[in-house]
Amino acid sequence: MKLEGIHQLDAPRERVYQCLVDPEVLQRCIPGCERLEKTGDNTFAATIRAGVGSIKGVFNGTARLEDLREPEHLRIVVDSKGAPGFLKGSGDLDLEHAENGTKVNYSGDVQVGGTIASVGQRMIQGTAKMMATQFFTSLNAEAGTQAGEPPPQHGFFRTALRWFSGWLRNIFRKH
Amino acid sequence: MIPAQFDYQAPATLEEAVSLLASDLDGAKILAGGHSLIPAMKLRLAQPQLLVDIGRIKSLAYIREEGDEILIGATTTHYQLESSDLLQRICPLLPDCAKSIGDVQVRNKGTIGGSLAHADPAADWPAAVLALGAELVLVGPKAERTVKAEDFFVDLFTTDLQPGEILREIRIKKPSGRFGQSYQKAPHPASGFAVVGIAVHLGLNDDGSCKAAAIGVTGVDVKAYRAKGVEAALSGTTIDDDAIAQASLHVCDGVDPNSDLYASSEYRGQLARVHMRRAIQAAKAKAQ
Amino acid sequence: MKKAINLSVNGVSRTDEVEPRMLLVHYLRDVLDLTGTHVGCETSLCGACTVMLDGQAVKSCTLFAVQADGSAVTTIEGLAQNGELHPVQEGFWEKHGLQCGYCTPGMIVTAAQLLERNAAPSREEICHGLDGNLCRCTGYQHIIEAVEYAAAKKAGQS
Amino acid sequence: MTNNYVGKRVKRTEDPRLIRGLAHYVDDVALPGTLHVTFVRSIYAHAKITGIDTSAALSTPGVVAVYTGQDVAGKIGPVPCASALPELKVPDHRVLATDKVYFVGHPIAAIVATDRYAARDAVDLVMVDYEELPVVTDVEQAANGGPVIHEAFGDNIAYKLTSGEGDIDAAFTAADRTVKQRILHNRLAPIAMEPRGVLARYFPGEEELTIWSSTQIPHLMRTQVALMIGIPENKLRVITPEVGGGFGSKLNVYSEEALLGWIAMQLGKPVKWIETRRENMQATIHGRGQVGDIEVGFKNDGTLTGLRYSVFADLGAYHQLLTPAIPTLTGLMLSGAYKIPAIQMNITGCFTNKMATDAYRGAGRPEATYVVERALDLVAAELGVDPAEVRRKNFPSPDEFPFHTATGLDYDSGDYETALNKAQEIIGYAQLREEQKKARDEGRLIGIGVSTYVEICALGPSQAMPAGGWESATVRIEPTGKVTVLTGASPHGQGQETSFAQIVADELGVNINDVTVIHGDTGVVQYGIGTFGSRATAVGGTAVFVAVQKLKEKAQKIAAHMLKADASHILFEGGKYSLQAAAAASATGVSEPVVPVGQAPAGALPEPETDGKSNLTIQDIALAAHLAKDLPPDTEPGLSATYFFEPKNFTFPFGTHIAVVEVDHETGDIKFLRYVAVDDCGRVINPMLVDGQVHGGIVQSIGQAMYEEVVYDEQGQLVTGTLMDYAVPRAKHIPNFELDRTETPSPVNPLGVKGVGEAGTIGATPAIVGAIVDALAPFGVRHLDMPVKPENVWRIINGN
Repeated sequence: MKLEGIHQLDAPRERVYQCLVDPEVLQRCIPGCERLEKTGDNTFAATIRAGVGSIKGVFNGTARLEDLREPEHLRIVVDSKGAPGFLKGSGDLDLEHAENGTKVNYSGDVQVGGTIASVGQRMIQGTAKMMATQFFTSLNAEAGTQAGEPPPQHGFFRTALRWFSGWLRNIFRKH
Repeated sequence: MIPAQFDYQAPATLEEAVSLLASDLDGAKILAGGHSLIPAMKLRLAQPQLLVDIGRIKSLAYIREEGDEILIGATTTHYQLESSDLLQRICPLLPDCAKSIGDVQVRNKGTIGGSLAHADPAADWPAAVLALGAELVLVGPKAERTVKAEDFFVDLFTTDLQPGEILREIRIKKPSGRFGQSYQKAPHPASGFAVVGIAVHLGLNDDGSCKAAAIGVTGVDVKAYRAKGVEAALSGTTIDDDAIAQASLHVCDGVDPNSDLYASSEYRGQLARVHMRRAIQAAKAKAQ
Repeated sequence: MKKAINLSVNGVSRTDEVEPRMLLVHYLRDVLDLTGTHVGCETSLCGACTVMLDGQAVKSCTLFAVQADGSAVTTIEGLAQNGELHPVQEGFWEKHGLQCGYCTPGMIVTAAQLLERNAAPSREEICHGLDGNLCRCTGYQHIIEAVEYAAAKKAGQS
Repeated sequence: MTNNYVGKRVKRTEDPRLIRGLAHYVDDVALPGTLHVTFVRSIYAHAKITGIDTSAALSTPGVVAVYTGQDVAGKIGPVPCASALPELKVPDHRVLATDKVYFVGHPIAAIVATDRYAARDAVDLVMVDYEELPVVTDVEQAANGGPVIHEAFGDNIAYKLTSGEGDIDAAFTAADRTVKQRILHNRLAPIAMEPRGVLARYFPGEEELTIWSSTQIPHLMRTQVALMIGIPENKLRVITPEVGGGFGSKLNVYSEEALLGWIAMQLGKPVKWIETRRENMQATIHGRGQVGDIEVGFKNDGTLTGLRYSVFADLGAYHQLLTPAIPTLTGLMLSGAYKIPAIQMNITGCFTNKMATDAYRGAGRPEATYVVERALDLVAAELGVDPAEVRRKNFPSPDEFPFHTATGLDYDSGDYETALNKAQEIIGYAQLREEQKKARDEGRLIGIGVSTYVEICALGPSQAMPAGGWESATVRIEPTGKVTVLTGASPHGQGQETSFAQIVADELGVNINDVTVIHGDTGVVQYGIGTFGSRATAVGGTAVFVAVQKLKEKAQKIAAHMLKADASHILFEGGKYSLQAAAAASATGVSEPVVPVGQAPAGALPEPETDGKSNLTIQDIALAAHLAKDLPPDTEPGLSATYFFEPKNFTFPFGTHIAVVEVDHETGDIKFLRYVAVDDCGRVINPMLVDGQVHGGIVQSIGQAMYEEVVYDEQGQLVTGTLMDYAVPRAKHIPNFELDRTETPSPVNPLGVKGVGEAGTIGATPAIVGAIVDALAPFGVRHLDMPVKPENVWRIINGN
C-alpha cells in the first residue's frame, strides 16, 4: 500500500533532520516503539508494539536508515515480524525549508502480511494514516526542543495528538 | 478461533470493576457484550491479560428519563434500544440506528457502551450519539467526568477514555419542539458495517424551516464526526430539496474519505452525499 | 485459572470448571457433547453457532462460557418439546429449508427468535431477521417459506 | 411397481436428524483420547524457508508432537493430481512445505496437542525464518516473464492446449461481422458452511486406519491416501459422516487427509483437525480464475459462424486433484445452446503464488456459459436486435438431437426454444421490454438479462474421467423386509437418501420408510466414484435403478417358485407378485424342494405363509430368500443385487433464466425486480429437491456476479481472508425466484434424468450480468466484469 503526504513541522530543517537520525528520538516518535538498538551503521534492532485501541501486536525486526543526504533526504526501511504477521515498509522523506519551519514530503510503501492482512482489510489504511500522524506529531514535539534537552512528556503527546491529528490527517492521502 | 489465555473477573459493582481495571492498566480490558472485543481476541489481534466483565452489573443496563435527559446505561444492548417504546416515542433515532446494527444475534448481546468505547470507524452508534449531542459519563479510579461525544472520538479505535476509565452512561438531551430524525446507512455486503452511516437530528421552527441540524457521520473517516458544514448550510433554510441537496455536498468537508476494497475514497464520498441527502429528507418527513 | 460455572442447558442444570477463554460453543460441543450447535466462521458472521441465552438468540462463538454462568441456554437439541418438533423445525422439514444441514440449527434457533418477536413477519422482515445467518446451499427461498409456514402453524395453534 | 413417490414432492428422510441437531459431522465424532492438530502456515506468498524452530512449541504444556516437512519427507507421497494432459508440468506437491513456500496458507508444520486450545497456542510459538522471493499473482504476468515459481520448469506455464473442431479461419472469413471482448472470471471461494475436517484413528493390532473426512469422494480418497502413506488400500477405511456442503471444494485429496492418517499411525492415538474459516479461505481450493478473449463471427442475420476463445487459467501454486482439467471443461461447453460451425479454444494454464483453483460448482462450465452468453449479448447489441432473438436464431431444433457440437460433444436431447418461450411467457417478456422503454424515458434504469444455457452433467463416461465415470449401487432386502441401498455416490446435502429411496420404494412397491440409503463409508459400501458434476442421480441413481431391476428378476423367480407358477405368468404390481389372472388357472406346481425342509430352530424367523396365496409381497420373498429353505434350483440365498453403471454419454440439461434489475443512479446499487428460471433437467424424481438445487445455484451465481471475489494483493497476501471481507450472499440479497420447468427426458439412462446440481450456477451469472449491462446500455456499456459492484455501476453512470 502506498502512502504519500506532506507535513508541516515547526522546527528548522537541520533540527528535524537531526531528530530523524537520532535513534533515541526515533524510538520515542515511532508509535509503540519499545526498543531501538543500534546494531551497525544506521541499522537498528527494533521492537514495536503496533496497533490501535485494543488491537495490538508486537513486532520484532530491523530498521535501517538509507540514502542519507543531510539535511534534505533520507529513507527509513523497516522489516519486522510478529505473531500477527509481518510489517514492513520504506519511506522517503524529503525535507524542505518552509516559512516558520520545515515541510516534509513523505512517500512510502507499507506491506503487511499474516493475520492483519487477512482480517484487517478495512483498517489497514486508517491505521497506517494514524501511525504516521502520530509519528509526525511526536516528531514535531521532539524537534521543538533542542538537542540534549529533556524530551517532551508523555502527557504532552496525548494532548498534542488530540489537537493535531485532525488537521494532519487531512493532508495525508492514500494513492 | 481460539483466544489467548486471560484471567476473568466479573465484579458485582462498578466500583469493583474500576479497581480491577486499575490493577493492570496495561493488560486489563473491559468486557461488556463482547461483540467488538471477542472477535478480535479470537483472531489474537487483541490479547488482554485480564477481562473485567461488566456485563453482570445489572444496574448498568437501563434506559430512563430524568428531567430533560434520557439516560442510557453502558451495558444496554442494541436490542433493548431497538425495542424501547420510550425511545421510539421521544428519540426514535436511537431505535432506528440500533436496528441497523449487525444482526439480531449481535443486537441481543452487543452493547452501546462497548461499541462506543471500541470506536470502530464503521460502527453505527458513534454517528447517532454525535447527532444527539450526547454526553458520555466516564468513571475512573479517582473521579467521574463527562465528555461530549464530539470530544470522545479521538482517532481510529481511539477514544478519550483514559487508562483505568470505564464508560458508564450515555446522556442525551430529550429532543423537544418540532424535530425529525433518521439514520441512513450503506452496509458492507459482507460485514454489515457502515460503509457510510448518517444520523440526522433536525430541529424545526414553527414555520418548518430549519432551526438547527445535528448530524453524525460514520464509516467515512477514521473516526465518526459531526458534519458541521452540512449543519451550517442547512440552518435557517426551508429545507427544500434544493437546500438539502446543496447542504449534503458538505458532508466530506475537511475529510478525506476512507478507501478500501469495497469502496474507493471517491465513491465513499458519493455514498456519503447521497445518504446524507436521503437522511435529511427522511428526518424532515418524520418531523411532527 | 479455571472458573466454576453454573448454568442450565436445555433444562438440565450443569456445573463445570472451565478456562475463562473457553467459548460457549466449545463448552456446549466439547464438554456437554451437544454437537448440534456448529461453528462456521471465526468472525461472528455465519450464525451456525446460534443458541438461545436466557431467551435471546446469540452467537455462542462470540461468548465465553463464563459469561453464561447463571443463565439458561437452549440449543437446537432442546427446541423440540415432548418429542414434538418446534413449528420452525417442522417448517424446515416441510418446505425443504435445508440441504447439507450445517447452518440449519443456527438458522432454526434464529427463526424461532424471530417468530417470538414478530408472529407474522413479512418476507422482508424474515430476511432482516435472518441477516445473521449464512446458508450456502438453499438460496434462502425455501428457508423463508419455512419460516412463513411456521408462522402460519403457530398462528393456527394459538 | 408403484407410483407413490417418484415425481412427487417427498419430504426428505435426512431431515429429522438434521433439524434436531442430532446429525454427526466430522467434528461431532468424539473418540476418547483424541489429540488435536493445528497447522503453522506460511504468511508469505513466496519465500525460502531458512529455518524452523519448534522447540518453544514442543515445550508448551499439552503439545505432544510437531512435524515439519523434513520430518515427513520420504514418508508421505505427493498430493495427487489426477489430470492427465499432454506435457503437463506437475510440481512435486508435498503435504508440508520443505524448502520453500509458494502461497499464503501453505502448510509448514503440524502441531499435535491434547486439546484444541493448547494446539492453537503452540502455533504462535513455532518460529519460521523466511527469505522472501519475488511474488507473481497476476496470471498474465505469470505467463509472460514474471518471477518463476517452480524453478525446475523454467517458466510458469503448466500447459497449453488447443481444442475444438471445424475450420476456424474459414468461419471468420464467412462472417459478416465479429465482436470481441475480454472477459474475466473472478476467483471464488466455495465456502461450504462446514469447513473441512479430518479425524484419523489407527489400530496397530489390526493394522487398520480409519479416516473420517468431510469429503465428496470417500473411495477415491481412500485409494489416494493409501498410496500416499503406503498402506494397503483395504486396511484403510474412509468414513464420510454428514458433510456440510462441498460445491467441489471437497472433491479433492488434500495434504491434511494423508498427514492426519500418518500422524495417527505414528502416535497410535486418534487425531483430529478441523479447519478454521481463515484456513478454509487460504488453503481450500478456489474456483474460476480465468481471463480470456472471446471473438465471435456472425452473419448480418445473426447466424453464428465461429467462436474463438483464448484464455489464461490461474491454476495457483500447485495442482490439486483436478486443477489443470477444469479449464478444459470450459472448452467442451463453448458451443452453448447454439449451432456454431467452428470453435477453437486456446488454454494457457499458469502457476501463480496463490492457492490452487479446482472444481467449484459448475467447474469450468459456468465459464463457458458466461463467455458464450455474454458473446450472444454482444452480437445482439451489435445487430441492434433483442438478445432473446439472437439466441432463438441459433438454437438447434429438437429433431437435430443428438446434436454434435464443434467442441466434440453429442448433446443427448433438448428443446431449447420451448424453455425460452416458457420463460418469456412467465415474465411477460414483450410487455416487460415496453415497460423498460417507458421506465428509461422516466429516467429509471431497468435491465433485462436473458441466458439460454446448456450444461454438461452426469459426469461421465469413464473415457472422459480420470478415475472412472461409472457409479455403483447395491440394493438388498433384509430378512425383515427392510430395504438397504448402498450407493457409491456420496451426497452431502443434495438429498439422495430421499430421492434414491423414492426410486427404490416405487420399484419395489414398499413404503419409503422401509428404505435406508447408506453412503460414504468405504467399509460398508462397494467402491464408488462420488458426488460431483451433477452426477449423483443421473449416474448413481441409475445404478440404483438397474440394481433394483436385477433384484426383482431374482425375486420374480423365487415368487414363481413359491406361487408354483411359471415366472412368465407372475405379475409384479403394487409391491406384490401375483399370478396373472389368465395364468392363474393354469398354474401348476413347478418344482418340489430339492432339499427336504427340516424343523426350524427355536427363535428362527417365521416362515412366510404361501400356501393358498395368490400373491406375495417382495418382502415375503426376501424372507424366503434368506431362510433359503425352499428356493428354485441354482438360486443363491439372499436377496441382493449390485450394479455398476457406466454411462455411454454425458447428459445435457438446459434452460432459460431471465433476470430483471434496476440500478440506482446515485449509488449504483443493484436491485432485482424479477427472476424467472425455466430449467430442464430431464425427468424429475423430486421436484422439491430440484427447486432447492436451482435456488442454491442461482444464489451462488448472484454471489459471483455481484459480491464474491477472492483478492490477493501484489505481494500475494489474501486480503479477503474472512467473511468480513468476502461477501457470501445473505437472505436480504436475493429476489423471489419464479421457477418452472420443461421436461425432456435423457436417452442416456433409463431414468431419463439429467442432473440439476449446477444448473443455477451455470445459467444465472450471464442473466444477471446481462441485466445489469442492459440497464446501463444507455451509457454505451456492453460488458462489465464480475463482481459488478455498486461502485462499478456508479462509475459507468458518471462516466468514469
